[in-house]
Amino acid sequence: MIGAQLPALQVVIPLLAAPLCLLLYRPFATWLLTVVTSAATLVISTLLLTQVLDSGPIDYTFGGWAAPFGIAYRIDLVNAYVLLIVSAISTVVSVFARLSVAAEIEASNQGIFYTAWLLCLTGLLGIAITGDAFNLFVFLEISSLSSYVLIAMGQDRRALTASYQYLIMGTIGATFILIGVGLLYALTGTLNMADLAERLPAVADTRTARAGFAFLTVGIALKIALFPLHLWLPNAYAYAPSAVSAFLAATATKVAVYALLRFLFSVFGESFSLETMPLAHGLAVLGSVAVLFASLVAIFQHNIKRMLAYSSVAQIGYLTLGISFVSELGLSATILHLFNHALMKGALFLALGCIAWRIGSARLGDFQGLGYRMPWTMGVFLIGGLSLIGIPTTAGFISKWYLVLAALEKGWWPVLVVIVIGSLLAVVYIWRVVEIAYLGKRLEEAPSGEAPLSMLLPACLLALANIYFGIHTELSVGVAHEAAKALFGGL
Amino acid sequence: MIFKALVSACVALVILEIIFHRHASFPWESWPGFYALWGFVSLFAIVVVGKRLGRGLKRDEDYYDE
Amino acid sequence: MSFGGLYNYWIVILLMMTGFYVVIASGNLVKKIIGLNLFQASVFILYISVGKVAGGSAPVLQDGFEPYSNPLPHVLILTAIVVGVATTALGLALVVRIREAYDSVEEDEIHDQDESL
Amino acid sequence: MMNSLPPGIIILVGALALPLLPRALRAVGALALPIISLAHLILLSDAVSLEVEFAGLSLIPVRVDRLSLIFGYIFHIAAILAALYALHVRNTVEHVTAMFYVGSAIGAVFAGDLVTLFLYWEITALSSVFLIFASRTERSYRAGIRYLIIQVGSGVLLLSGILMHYQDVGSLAFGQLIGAAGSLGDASLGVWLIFLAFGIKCAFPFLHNWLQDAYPQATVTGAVFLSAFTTKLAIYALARGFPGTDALIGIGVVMTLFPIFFAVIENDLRKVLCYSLNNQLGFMVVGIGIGSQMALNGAVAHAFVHILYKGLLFMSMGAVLYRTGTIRASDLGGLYRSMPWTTAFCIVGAMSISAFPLFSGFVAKSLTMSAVVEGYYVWTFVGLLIASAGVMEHSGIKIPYFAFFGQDSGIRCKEAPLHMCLAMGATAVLCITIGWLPGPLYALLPYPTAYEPYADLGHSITQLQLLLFAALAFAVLVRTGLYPPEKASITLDTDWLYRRLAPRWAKGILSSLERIRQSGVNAIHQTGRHLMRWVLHHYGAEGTLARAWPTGSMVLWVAILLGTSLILYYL
Repeated sequence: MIGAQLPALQVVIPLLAAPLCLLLYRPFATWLLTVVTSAATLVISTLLLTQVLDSGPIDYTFGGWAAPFGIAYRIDLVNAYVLLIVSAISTVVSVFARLSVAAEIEASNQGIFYTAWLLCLTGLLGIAITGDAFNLFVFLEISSLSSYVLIAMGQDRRALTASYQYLIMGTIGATFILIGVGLLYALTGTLNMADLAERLPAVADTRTARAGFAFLTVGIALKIALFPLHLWLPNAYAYAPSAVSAFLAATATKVAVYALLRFLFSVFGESFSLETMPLAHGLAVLGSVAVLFASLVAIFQHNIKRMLAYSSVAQIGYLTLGISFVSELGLSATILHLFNHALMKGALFLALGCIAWRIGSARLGDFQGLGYRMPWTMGVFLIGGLSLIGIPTTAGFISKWYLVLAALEKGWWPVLVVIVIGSLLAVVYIWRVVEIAYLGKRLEEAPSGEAPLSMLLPACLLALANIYFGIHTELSVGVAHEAAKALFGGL
Repeated sequence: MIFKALVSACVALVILEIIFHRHASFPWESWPGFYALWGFVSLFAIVVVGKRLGRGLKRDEDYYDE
Repeated sequence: MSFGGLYNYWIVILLMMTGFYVVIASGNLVKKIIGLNLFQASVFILYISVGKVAGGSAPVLQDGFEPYSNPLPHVLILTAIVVGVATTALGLALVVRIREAYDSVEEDEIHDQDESL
Repeated sequence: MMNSLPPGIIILVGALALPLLPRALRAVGALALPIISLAHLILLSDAVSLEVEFAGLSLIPVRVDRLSLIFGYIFHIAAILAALYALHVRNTVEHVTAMFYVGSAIGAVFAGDLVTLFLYWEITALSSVFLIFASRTERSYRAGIRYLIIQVGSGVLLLSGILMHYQDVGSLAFGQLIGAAGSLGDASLGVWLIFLAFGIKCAFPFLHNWLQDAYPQATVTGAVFLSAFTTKLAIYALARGFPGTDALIGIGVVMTLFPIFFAVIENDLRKVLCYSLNNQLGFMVVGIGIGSQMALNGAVAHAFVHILYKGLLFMSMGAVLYRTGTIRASDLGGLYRSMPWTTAFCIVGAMSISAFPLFSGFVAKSLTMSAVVEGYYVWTFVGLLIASAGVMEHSGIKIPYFAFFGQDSGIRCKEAPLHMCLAMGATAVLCITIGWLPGPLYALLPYPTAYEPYADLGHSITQLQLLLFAALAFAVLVRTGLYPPEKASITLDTDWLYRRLAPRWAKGILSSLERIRQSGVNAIHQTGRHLMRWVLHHYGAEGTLARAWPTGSMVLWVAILLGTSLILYYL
């Protein structure tokens, strides 16, 4: 009975928990509620994924209104996968968040913080689960508005400007999506994605369809921070509270990439969006530039959070490169990287959170000898870094490997070179940290000692996951392959 | 003393070679004293050439540290 | 349909570009939000225009009232307006906080203050 | 169960567990690991191979055949000896990384596919650099970074080559990569890249300098480990992938020749050993290039014995460095009084490397030389003969002479510690035993051989002639004062290109680029200002767009991208 309602519960539980959170208000209670809610969504998403794996896509309609008229949720492998990523990361990071947030945010604001967290979770899960284009916009705005709040709670005053910039950019992006959806609606008279997919081919060759496509792609590109629309991202990640950086870096752009995949492959169909429209080459060029440019910029950052943020921009480049190959292999590389990148960035940002908790800084100069002062935390950072570089036996290697295979299959040598150079640049920027932390001078008077277990364990968990999924690839690769197949097959 | 021992060992070897012939694969190998001469001349040449080379390539120890 | 017959869409485009221009060109954080509002308003009008059927009535199911305007876009845009209001409120709240922190709402001044750090 | 464990994995996993031991026992643990692993290797049946499906590729992480086995044995022996030698070291990082290095090198020779090979290849590079860093000096740190860059670069080349090769032939198996004709000209780009990657690790001429740059900066014990594995792994890889490649003969001859000149003038005795290492690799490369069964046997046997005596030489020089704190020939001399045992062991190593009859070098080198003769490679033969005299010069005479004899430096120190003496003694015994009884070694070689190094007495005599007359020439040169005196100095090599020339050029290029950029920016600003003044003339404000407001410029990008995509989509 309840099993049939899982898709609705996935979104409704965090949505209802958010106002409850505001009512509870006390830091510990709200934190506990957030953890419990996240864990509940994790359980639901796991159940959904197994259900999809067992018996194929799930259709769920609200209020008994059949698909094209009411709001429908449709869960296939791709969304189930993304739902799992989002809920898992939220669970792990929210466990971590209690002490980190306690150290960074005033007690009176913590209730609001967790409320915003839950709303953001709602929005992200909603984007992933919905089968309705307009509904997607609404969830997008829910997640965006709450993430502006979350970012603005950072300690540095630059968090405010970062949040403001993100607000302007995010709103423009969302409005573009709104325009795109509106144009499609004007053309087809439906908002349901499956329905859109059916009706679009007949009218695809109109200017309205093309304009809608342009607005949608640019709007979503803004949300995924595709180069050169990434300018909001570094500051937002750098000045947000540690837990928020970890949460958003691991989930927000991933969900946006999911939305892109959904529109490109499911709604418009790959032959229109990537072959009729010259998007594949555009994505390849922008993705390559993103990889090179952002990795290069990352090397020169003094603030490690900012460095990781630029590295995220580079990683988004890899994701779009995977799409640009227009092949099943490339697409599975992208989907796989969604998962793996969430793991590595989660681990890295959590490690930074631990460090910030102990030494109150994310500046490279303060990392002197940190390898000895906080060995476990730096160990986590190192594993995350290795994964980011793509060292074999880490998760990062697996996705890079598939990306490389996809590039080879396509015979795009320059892209291959870009991927290799990107990895080398990653070696450089990770090395800078390792060098300072392990080979730098040991400051005797500097604070040392590990972060508390409640922060360290989630970080270690993600680090281990990086290694686990670097060796056991059945789950990540298997599902990614199937998901890519499903996307190529249309909805 | 050592030098004298070395010289006498060398002389002994040349004599021994006359008794125990080497199975020669290349014609020059059967020339008497070929290997002795070769060893002497090669090492001489190597040192001389090396010395010349050193004049061009030797630098102060902290050359790269400047 | 003639060029002029589509005047509502021209207005949409004009409003959109105005809003966009304000966001780009104005350094005042409040003005930027106003620009953003204009930009969003243009989209609201776009949706409403799409739903309107020339000569159509309100969507009441009764004999003699054919054709009727499509109500769905109007309903949708209500949601979007709510979102827009929320965005504006949040944006302005941020500007208030920024002014408290920097004592300015001019972007270049704020930028300079951060640079000089 | 035991059989399914890949060789090397015991050491790799064990290395991770080393820090769990009490500090005093970690060195012993590091010694125990290769011993246990060797026992496991001996128990492995002869031709095991393990195939797995990983990420859609069929991989062969373990392939045991005669070629890999002999390298497996010698790597284990070298690891045991080096670990014995390193028993005094209390730096855990050094033990762990050394064992990682050993384990991955062993894993690499048993890798049956290119991906596994690449994995281990990179781990050897990454772990070995810590043996250099462990010296904890500014110089060692910098040399380590250069070493790391080159080693990782070789890995990147290898990976690119593997991928292209996989694209070409659809198989990742690591077998013979070069065509039957042995011509590199016919090889694909992928094979070329793999060849180049191997070549860097094997210190081909002009790709060699990382060796002389980095090894002398390693710790006393680190250099012993380094001398054994990286380059011999490359020899193994070449023997596996490129037997009979014609180009290797020429490359090998050049490799045997050029280092001997550098070795003459080099002052750092461990660096002399590095040049000597380079020269010895040349002999092996020639053997691989000839590619006949006898030549390959020669190359492999040479690698086997070379690991022992080069290890012995590095150990003795390490002991000198450990006791005296210097390894400059100009500061040393007369140490035989203080370190008689080390002196004796060093001489055994020197006689082995110079290929004195009844020492291990002779029984291996004779195989290669016979193969050269068999194939009637006249010029190769001549080159190798010169090189043989060269080996005598730098390793046979120079190393022991300047360290232990020569002019008395006045240094009086203690004999090397007991465990070092034991390690050196055991190695020396092995060198002599193999020289006397080459049978067991020959039985291990990849191809059956009936070669008898001592069958032709004349051969031994002429070899002695060559060596002793060379010694005579040395004595004459020293007596007449013609021999160049050792001075505190360094010698420029190809590293000058990237340590001096490239930075200088880079600086020049960067500054001119900066100048161009500046003028470009100025020009753009100029025109931009003019344009804006013109466009926005009516507004009376100057250059609204030219002012780089963060949010504004972001939104501008959005507009640009939207416009571009609209235009593109409409086209």
